[in-house]
Amino acid sequence: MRKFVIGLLVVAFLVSAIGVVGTAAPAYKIGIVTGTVSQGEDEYRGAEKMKAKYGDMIKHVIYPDNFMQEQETTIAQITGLAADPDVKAIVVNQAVPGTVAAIRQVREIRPDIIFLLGVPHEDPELVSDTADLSFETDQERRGVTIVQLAKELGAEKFLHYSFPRHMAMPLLAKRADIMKEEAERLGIEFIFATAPDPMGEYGIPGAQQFILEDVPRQVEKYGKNIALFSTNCSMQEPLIISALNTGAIFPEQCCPSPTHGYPAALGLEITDEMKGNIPAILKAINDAIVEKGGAGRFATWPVPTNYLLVEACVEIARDTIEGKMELSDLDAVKARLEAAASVPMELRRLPEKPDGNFYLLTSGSVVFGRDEF
Amino acid sequence: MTDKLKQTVEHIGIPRLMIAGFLAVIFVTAYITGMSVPQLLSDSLVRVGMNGILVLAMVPTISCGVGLNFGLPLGVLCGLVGGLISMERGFVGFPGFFAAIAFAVPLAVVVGYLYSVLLESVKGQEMMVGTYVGFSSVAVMCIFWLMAPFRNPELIWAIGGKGLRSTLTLGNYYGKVLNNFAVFEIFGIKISGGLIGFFLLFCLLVYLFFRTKLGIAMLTAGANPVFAKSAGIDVRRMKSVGIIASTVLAAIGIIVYAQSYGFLQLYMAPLMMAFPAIAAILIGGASLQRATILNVIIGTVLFQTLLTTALPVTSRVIQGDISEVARLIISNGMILYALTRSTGGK
Amino acid sequence: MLLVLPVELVLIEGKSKNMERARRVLEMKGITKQYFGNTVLNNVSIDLYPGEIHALVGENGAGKSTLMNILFGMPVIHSTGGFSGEVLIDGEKVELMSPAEAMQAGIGMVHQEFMLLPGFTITENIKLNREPTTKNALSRLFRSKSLDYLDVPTMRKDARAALDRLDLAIDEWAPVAGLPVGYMQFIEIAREIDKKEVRILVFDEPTAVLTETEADRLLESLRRLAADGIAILFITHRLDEVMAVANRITVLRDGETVARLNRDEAVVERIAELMVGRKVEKVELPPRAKEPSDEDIALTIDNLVVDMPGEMVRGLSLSVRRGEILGIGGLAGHGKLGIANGIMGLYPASGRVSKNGENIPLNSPEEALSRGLAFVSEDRRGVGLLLNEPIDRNIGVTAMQVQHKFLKSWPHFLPALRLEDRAELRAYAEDMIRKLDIRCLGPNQPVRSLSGGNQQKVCIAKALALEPEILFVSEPTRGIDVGAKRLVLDLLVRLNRDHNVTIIMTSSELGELRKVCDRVAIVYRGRLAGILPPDASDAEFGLMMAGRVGKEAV
Amino acid sequence: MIQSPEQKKVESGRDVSLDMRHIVRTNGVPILFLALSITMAAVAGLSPAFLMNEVITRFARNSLLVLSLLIPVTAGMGLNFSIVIGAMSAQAAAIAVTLWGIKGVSGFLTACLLATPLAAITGCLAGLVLNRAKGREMITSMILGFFANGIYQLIFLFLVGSVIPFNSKSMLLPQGVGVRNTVDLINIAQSLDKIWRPVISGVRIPVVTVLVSLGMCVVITFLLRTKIGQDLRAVGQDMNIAEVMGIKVDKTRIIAMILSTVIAAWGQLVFLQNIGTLNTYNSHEQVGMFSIAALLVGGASTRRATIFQALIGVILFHTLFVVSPLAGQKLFGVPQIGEYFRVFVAYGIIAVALAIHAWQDRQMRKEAIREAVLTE
Repeated sequence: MRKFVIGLLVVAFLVSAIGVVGTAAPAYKIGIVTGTVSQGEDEYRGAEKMKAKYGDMIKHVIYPDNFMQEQETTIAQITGLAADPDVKAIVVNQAVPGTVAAIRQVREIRPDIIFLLGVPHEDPELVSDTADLSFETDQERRGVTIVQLAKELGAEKFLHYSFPRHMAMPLLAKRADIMKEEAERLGIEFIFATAPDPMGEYGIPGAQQFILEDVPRQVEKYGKNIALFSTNCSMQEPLIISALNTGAIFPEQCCPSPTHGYPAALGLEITDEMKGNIPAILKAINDAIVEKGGAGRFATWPVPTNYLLVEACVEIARDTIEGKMELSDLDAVKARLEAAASVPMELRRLPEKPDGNFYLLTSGSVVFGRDEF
Repeated sequence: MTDKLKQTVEHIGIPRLMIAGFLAVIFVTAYITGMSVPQLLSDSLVRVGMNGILVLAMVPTISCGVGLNFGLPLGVLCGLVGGLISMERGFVGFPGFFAAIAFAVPLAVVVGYLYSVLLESVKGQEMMVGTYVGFSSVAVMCIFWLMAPFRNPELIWAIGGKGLRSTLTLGNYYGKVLNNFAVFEIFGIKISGGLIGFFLLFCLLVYLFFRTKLGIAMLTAGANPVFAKSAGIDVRRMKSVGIIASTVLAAIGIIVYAQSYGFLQLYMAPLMMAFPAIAAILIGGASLQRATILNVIIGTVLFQTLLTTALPVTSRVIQGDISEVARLIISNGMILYALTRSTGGK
Repeated sequence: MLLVLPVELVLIEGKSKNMERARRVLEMKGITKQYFGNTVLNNVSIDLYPGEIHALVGENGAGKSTLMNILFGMPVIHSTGGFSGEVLIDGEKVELMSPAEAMQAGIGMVHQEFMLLPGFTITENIKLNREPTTKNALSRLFRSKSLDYLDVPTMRKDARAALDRLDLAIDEWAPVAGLPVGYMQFIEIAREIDKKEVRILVFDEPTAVLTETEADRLLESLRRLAADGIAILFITHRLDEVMAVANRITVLRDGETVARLNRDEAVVERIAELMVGRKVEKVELPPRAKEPSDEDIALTIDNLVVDMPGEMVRGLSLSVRRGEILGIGGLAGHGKLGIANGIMGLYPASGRVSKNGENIPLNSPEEALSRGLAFVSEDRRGVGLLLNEPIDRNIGVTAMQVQHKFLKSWPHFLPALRLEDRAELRAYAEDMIRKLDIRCLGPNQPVRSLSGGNQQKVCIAKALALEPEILFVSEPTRGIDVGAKRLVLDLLVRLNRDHNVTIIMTSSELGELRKVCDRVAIVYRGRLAGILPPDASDAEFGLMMAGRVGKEAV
Repeated sequence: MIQSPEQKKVESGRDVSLDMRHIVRTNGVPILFLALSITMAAVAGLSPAFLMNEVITRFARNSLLVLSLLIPVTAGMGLNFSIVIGAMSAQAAAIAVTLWGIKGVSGFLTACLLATPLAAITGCLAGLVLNRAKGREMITSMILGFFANGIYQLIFLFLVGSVIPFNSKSMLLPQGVGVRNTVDLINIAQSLDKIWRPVISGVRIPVVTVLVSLGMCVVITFLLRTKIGQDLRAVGQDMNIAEVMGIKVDKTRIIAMILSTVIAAWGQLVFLQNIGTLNTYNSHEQVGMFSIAALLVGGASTRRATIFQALIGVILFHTLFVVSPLAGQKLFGVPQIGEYFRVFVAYGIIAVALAIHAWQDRQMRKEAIREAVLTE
């Protein structure tokens, strides 16, 4: 009897839910999926910018902070967007694990939706087969360019921090191998160091603390002309601080962007006129680095990659839906990317899938205390 | 005399002997591979100093009979709020550090009291409920960090210009104030008198507390609630006091941790804060019913030294990084060992 | 209370004569058992006929439980060196090494504490772990009896039959949780008689927790079972019940059989005398300057009600003379232990207690302690001591909490944060160790490692640290060896004489009460049955404990 | 619990005749979450077809995992956080099947066959550990899960490819040791769901998967009606009494753990075939957490849980999970706050449910005492 009453209530609820719902719509919508700011501010703000620009046309949802464990939620968020018949394109940045599964599920009911991914975490070949278009910084190229930049900045050694979970990602593992090769070619000693996994049970603080302790040790051992690099986002702040304190070289973050790591590490003051103003932020970082004696040893890309990727993806999605371009048109894609970035970009396809739309991008670097801001 | 000897052996215990042995192997390896042993020891001491008070926060709850404080994130969050207010107000250096504590402690007292009221109503499930209360309060605070009316331009996000950054640099405020205070060197080992002294000071304070009338009442309530009742002690109140004390220590602990670390970590960072502290005190030989300051010191030293040295040393010797996984297995294995060993507790 | 003997008793008596000729179903011959050198049973024999109710009576510690433990092959017997003597069932010698073997041999036991699962139905409890099952496809496939279905209809049928034998009309599928205590007792019995092989049933104080009507029904069932041919061994304190149902009565005292009576030879007075009677070596107690009298009352208890499970006090009134040692006696379960526990605030209590005319608020240990009352609990290890803490902490902590003793004097305004004065406490503990002759390694020794007698002395020292005017002592000699018993009793007398402490001593051992007390109050069913001088006759004590005399014997 | 006609009669006569107060009191938790779900669904404004689809998919995907918790609760061991061990066994089996390239339903069944002995052995070990931590099973099983996770990582990151032979380059990391972080389970993806999946008014129902879950309900019901089921329940109520009555308590508890772990392993396989990809090092981590949350939302306590509560719990919990991020987003106007709100709800659910149950237990005990005093 009691069970019956509860059962009845559940049914009543589901029926009432049907009654409650009902949506009016513009011509079409684009869904954006990003993490929270604590996972990375760039992509979140990119989505906010698009929301501000296009208003109701954009539906912005979030994947969980501990996306590694909560795949189901990521999938639900993506399929949730696809459930809206007006949604014609979905942008996922970063494309965390679960995205491929979600796309497959959506395809079964909504084959018309196009998926544009930024920074996919899953196997590139798998992603290339599933998504309509993917962007990733060109890890293999960066394997070469970062080491070259380090050399240019005066590095004699190259230190690469990572941990098992990241080295279980084929692209990152491959990049490390390429870096090693390139370093050897340039006569630089390549050092691979293991750090604790920030997704492990002692979390981000444990990983960051390790970096703070380990960098002085390494600098003492190998000397100041050592370039520091880490595959993990949360390690960038301690890495930058340690590099500044010890006088080491920091050629590029894992995800190249002026807003990634630098503002927090430098304790940058964000005044009202600086908000979202990339050139102003770059200049402020430059001033801070120079002031702290890091001139000519720190560099990054002039654009926040994930920030601009969201914008580029949305524009590409719009133009594709409206029939103004083809996703496989590399030049058209590049044009929109450069428009969003307002700096020149290099773009190529994933070598393993020359006929897929998995694009790899690289940008030039700016060196603080050397270039003009 | 033999009794004493037996007692000492029992005090040290097999797990501690094992870890100490493992550490010895690590240091020998470090020496052979040409790593700077004094440097490793200095780093370990910093870790001990920065984590010690968080471990110490376990003592009051164990002593008053509530068990391990899985709700430690509550106190940590109070500490973070205190630390933030101090930054927002622009306090710098030692005043900033003490202002952070001054803001955090009253908050921790209130939160600790409310937490104790909750735990009182879920007697027998304290550890489970504590774990989840800790988790969910972290999520609530995530919303707070995003919405909180902090205006200091050094604290807010770069592009959005609102909400608190996930990592706040303390360098310009009270970063390392303790670490850089009264630093001296013995045999090449750099020791921060400020940091270690502060930790030992708190050990002493807690030790003295358990020698006061109130502290003894709390110990009694934890050791045997019926005895305590018959001695005119209000057992419920003692539990309250113990939980409040633990929360306050956690709040102070995270501020010490943060100043040493150089950052305030917001958002999901406090989620798992309780686990290393719990592992440390259990490794130190505490049980679910009884914990002493000595357990805290031994546990913190062993556990943090293990964490600090195992990774850099082993990654020199073996390619790959089995040490990261080994650490996972050892620390959880220790907690498991403690849970399956301590008898009599219901 | 007057006892009306049922008519059919005569019939049973008639039968008992015939039974003499029947085969004995159980014989225990010459049973002797020692625990660590203490003889607890000495050459005890008992036998049982089918259809007989044999009552086994005796004070606490007379050896009843040990005898039953032997009968049930309890591990505790074999792990402590076994016993001598033999057990025969149906005339054949058996060696029962475990309860399971005893069960197989046809011995059933109705436990004192209920072995019932509250979430199960009556049927499920009756058939617990003896469920009839039926095979199904899976159980055949895996050849596992574990996967057999429960045969619920058969279970219910069996349970119904067992309940019917007890004339219990309750629904056999009702859950046990929420049943009145009396029913639970019957379900325990039903479980035993449902075992087809059971021929001997042991009832261990079955009526202790029952109301009078429930007890009457239980006795009724006992007769019914006996009439079915089951031999019943009935252990109890309540002599009226013995008189009501028993065919034969065996009286144990100090581990020896003191008497075996047939129903027709027995009178309550005689049994009571046999139970408690022992040569009381009357020691001359030191005299006092001024003997206590009713003129000078230290403590007045008026209509005290204490909700202490198993030891309920139901409206007791009593006056305690200043400077006396007042004994409180009575059989287990009648509430003698509840008095001190209630007054000291350990169990919910109501009524009026006043010391020197000043009212003592109940339900607060702190109030009682701070008014000069102290208590040595009967539950030494549970309530009395912090087993893992050292002796000095145990002795000092109560006085420290209640009277701020053993504390440094600073800070004045915040006594809660005053530091413990280790030196003072240590000195006091050492003084106590010397005065009470506590055998230990020093004040630092954890009390867990002390012997029972020395632990008891620590408990007394703890109470003395409070410098009480009135001291409650419950079961001061329980579980300690003979030598230590004397020391503890001497200590109490010395306290009383030298320090003029009024002592209220509760004990199950009437002998020790009579040895040291000025007066002995007997509690029956939660109320005062009467007060006797220590030199009153055994019969008087026995009768009063059995509730057979009215109040105001003194 | 087995019910007889009389029992039902007693119940309906006494307290179930639509006595709303009684219903609210005994089902406080599910009713609270039902109300929460309705409110949030209203706020979130999702399309009903989507909501139904999502809830049914999640029901099919998760109900087996939640059901795996029932037996340990029955045996008095509380909520078994160590079902993650079962999930790990399942993942090992899924990796093996992918390696061997067995496709479709037969691949799924092979994985089940393979996972069963693995889960039985690990479950037995877990039972042995928990027998040494009586009274603290829950927190111990949680830590046991963390510990097992370490062992799992050791095996799949370091031993596979080095000690354990493994001949698929595409699943291994570039350096040849350790499994990649994502494994594409294309062979068994949706193998069960795809068998028959009719669309009824826009809602796709994976009939076979749902039937598997319901089948498990039947199996559990069957188990609880057998002799072993009776033993489990007896041990669950009072270990000491059960021991005195001759039930082998430790053995029974180990059996409970084995059953739970094996069902959890099957549950994880159902989950994985639905998702279609395996997150090698993380898919299992939250299995215990979420399953337990679902069971608690259904009104179960740490001492009592029924099949009905498990099923209702899955529906309510996942409805809440689907609607709460959007509801949070709408309420606060900021997407990421919605996400944190959801996390708060997920963890808060368990804390609140545990608190309500502990409180109810105390109330009941108080009442029992009061009654006992009154009858005196």
